[in-house]
Amino acid sequence: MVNIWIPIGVAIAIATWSFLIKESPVFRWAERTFISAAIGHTVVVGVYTLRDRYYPITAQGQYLLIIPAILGYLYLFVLWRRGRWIASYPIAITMGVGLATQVRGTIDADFLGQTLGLIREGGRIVGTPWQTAFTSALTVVVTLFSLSYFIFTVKPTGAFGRVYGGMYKLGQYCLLAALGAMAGNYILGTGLAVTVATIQRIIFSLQGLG
Amino acid sequence: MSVFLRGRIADFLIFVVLFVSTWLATRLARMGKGREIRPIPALDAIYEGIGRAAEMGRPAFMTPGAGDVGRAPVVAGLAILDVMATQCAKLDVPLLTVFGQGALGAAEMIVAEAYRREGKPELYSPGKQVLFFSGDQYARTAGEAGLFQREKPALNVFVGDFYSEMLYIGEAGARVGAMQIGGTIQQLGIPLMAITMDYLMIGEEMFAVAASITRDPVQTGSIMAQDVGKMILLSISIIGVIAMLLGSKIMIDLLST
Amino acid sequence: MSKVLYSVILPYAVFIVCFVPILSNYYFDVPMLRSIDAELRNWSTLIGLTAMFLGLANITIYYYRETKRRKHMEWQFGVYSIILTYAWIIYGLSQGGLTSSAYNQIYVFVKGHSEAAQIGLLTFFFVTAAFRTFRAKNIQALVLLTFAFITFIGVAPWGEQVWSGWPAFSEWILVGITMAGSRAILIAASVGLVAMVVRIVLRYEKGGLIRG
Amino acid sequence: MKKEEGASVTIWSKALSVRPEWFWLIALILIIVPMAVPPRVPFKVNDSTLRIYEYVKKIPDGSVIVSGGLGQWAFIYETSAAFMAFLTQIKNKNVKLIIFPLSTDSLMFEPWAVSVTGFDKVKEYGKDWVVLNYVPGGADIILPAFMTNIKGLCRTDLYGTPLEQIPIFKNVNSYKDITLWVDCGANSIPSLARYVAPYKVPIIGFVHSAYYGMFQPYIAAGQVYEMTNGIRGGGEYEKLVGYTSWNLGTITMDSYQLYSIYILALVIIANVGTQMLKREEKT
Repeated sequence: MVNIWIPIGVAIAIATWSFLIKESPVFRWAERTFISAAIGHTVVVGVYTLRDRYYPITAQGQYLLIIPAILGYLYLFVLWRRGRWIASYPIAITMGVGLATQVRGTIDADFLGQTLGLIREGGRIVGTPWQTAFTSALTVVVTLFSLSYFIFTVKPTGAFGRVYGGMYKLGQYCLLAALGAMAGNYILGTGLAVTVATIQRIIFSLQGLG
Repeated sequence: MSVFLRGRIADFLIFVVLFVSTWLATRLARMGKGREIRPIPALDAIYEGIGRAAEMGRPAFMTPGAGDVGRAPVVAGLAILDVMATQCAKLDVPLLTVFGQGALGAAEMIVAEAYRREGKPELYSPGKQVLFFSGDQYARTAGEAGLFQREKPALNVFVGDFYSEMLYIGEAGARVGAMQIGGTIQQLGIPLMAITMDYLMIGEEMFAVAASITRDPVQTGSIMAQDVGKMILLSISIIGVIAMLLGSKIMIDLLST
Repeated sequence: MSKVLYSVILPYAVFIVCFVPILSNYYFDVPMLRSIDAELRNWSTLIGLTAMFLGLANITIYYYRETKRRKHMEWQFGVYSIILTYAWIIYGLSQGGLTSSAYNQIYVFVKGHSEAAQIGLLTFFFVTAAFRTFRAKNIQALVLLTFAFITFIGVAPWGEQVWSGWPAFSEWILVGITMAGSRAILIAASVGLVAMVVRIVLRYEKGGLIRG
Repeated sequence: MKKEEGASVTIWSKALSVRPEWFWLIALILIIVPMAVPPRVPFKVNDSTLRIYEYVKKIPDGSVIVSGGLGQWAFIYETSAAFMAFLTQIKNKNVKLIIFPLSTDSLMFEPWAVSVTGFDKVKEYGKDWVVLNYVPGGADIILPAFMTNIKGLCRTDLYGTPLEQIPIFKNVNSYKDITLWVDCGANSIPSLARYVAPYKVPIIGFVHSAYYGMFQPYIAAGQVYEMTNGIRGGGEYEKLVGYTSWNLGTITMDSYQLYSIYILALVIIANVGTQMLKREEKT
């Protein structure tokens, strides 16, 4: 049985890559198909998830859940000029919950977790083979210099200021080195493999392998 | 002591210290004792870019990625959007923004309010300035790339959550010759921003720009709080590393309480 | 006055009512906080999910505006997009969503393949990005270029033939310098994030919604 | 003399302002050529890939392998190379394969991988391998349920046949009957480590190169047996099993060879051009 969706998938892939030549109605077709599919999928999955999540209202009598149900729809008031402020309430809840979750998470994982990691790294400087010791020392120094790049209020005057100025410059170089290394390493990961896979998928489809 | 959950005391103390230092720094700034900050090129570039867009008669574009308003980077993006919308309304520059579903409502409110404040509410309408190209990472990216080609923005601002798609949007923007400003805290996004953006806000610089974007001295002065936080952190780390070198794990034990 | 109360002060109160219990639940061992935390987080998820209807309304308005443009190849795409979006939703709901294999097949072949093709474009964009950015105009650009170079060749098979130690060297840079740099970025960003949220809580932040 | 200098200015400034479309076209050619004429460049096989190969080789007869992962279709491509090499390796062994998808994309991807490698031509559906239907609810909820009671969670396979009628499930009920868990997905290792590892089921992961470093702690903690490093790991695995019909890893490594030289050349041209232009501007 020939699957009609396989040639459509191939056509979409080729139309998408036509963007490399020029933005044309062909690319636009691929773009719009993708966006419509993504939105459609979000709504389909969302409706089923909402159904399951609101199920306890009638089944177990959890009437408190009616509140978020109403609040969620208040978002639509944004579209009405005079009632726009009503949408502040769902926004306030999302912000309150989201930001609180993020603050507690970031203090624990990034602030404390990474600081602890830095201190442990420092502990590896003594009592280890010289290669490990050197790497650890370098890591600690680079981290401290990079951190000094993020200090905003020190003026580059006076003795302290000049020391800071030097640290700031070095910190900038350290950050750029780190970013450069990341960028160089990154591209093989996702990019090229998917590019080759897409080409190969087109070839396979033409050969009828699926 | 039993009130605290295990291993959360240090967490709580750090939050309290950051809270108090932010409060104090803002107090000082209000009393006119705030400190100046070092110039951040990306901040002035935003104003400059909108001016350039007005001269060229091309739109300005802004997006914070697909996150909802509960994400702090998106909130930083919204603060920048507020200023951008005001400037765009003032200079009659068409504004285009793309948001995820969870931030759409907030963005519409901010843009509408900015146009109303500038006395041009008739220029705003829902779905005109604030667009939604689905929450999907690459569907949104494709929509933005197509939009760049059709509308040819003169300024692209990306402040928020960005991952591997940054290379795609960045190149699509460079292709139409837009001035590009980017800022994110995501580890996958920053290196790609470094190679595609004209002006880069690395990590915390994004929050500093969001705080000082209004160029209000009180706001700018409160950035000192962030520096106090980092100074504390630097001292903790240096003491910790020195203690470790001397063979004591005291800092690790303290931070793990 | 009442407008300010309803549109500014009450939303701020709602924000604080959500913010404080969720934050304190993480630090304090109070059973009531735990149930409030779970309930509020559930609410927030539900509200976020419901926001998709606003997204749908927004994009419908956008497409509708596009259909009114009488330019060549403009209104056709507006009509196409509206029809495809709603047809997709109706089809998906009638098939029963994710548990239906017919729906899954369409989803993968249309959305999955579009996504793969879009990600595939990254390879090409890297070429022009490298050509444009990796120019040693100043020392900063030179540093960026040098390190990008080392790790870029570290993965290539010919790198290890030029010098057998290359993969190990690039790995060392990734483990040492990159890790240190991203650690600094993470630590600093966490401070900035908390400071910004505190400013919002204290109503010092000018931009955004919970304004001072 | 002066005329020549003028000519060099135009050459370099022209070279630096070539339309990007040309660069992309050359890149496309350089990617496609090695696909048509594979040079099979030699590269070293990493220890972790070798360990996975040896482990799978020693799997006893009659073992039950579960393949479960989550991720989006496009991102699974990168790990598919190693997964298909794995399928090729177990094709001629007496083992049973249960595909338990944790996302809708892997529900469609893994059966496709099975058909591409020819696994389904050697093995009999229902007796040697089976595809379970997707169960919504997220990995946090369905993985623990799967480990304790497979038939209770998944009522039917992908095609709607009840599990009681499928021969493979006569002796397979819970984690006790699973010999190995294989993950072909983008980011499933954390949930697998949380819910599968406690039952002492060894896990082999085929992960993205971006996550390879990030997930190392799971190996150190003994929760995951070993992982392959993205597409390069896939290429190494393919080399070990003697190439598959998909062969994505090897082909990508070949393409990368030319592609990286191309980028190198471009960067050199860009830098020389910038310097030359600078010099011309000074004079």
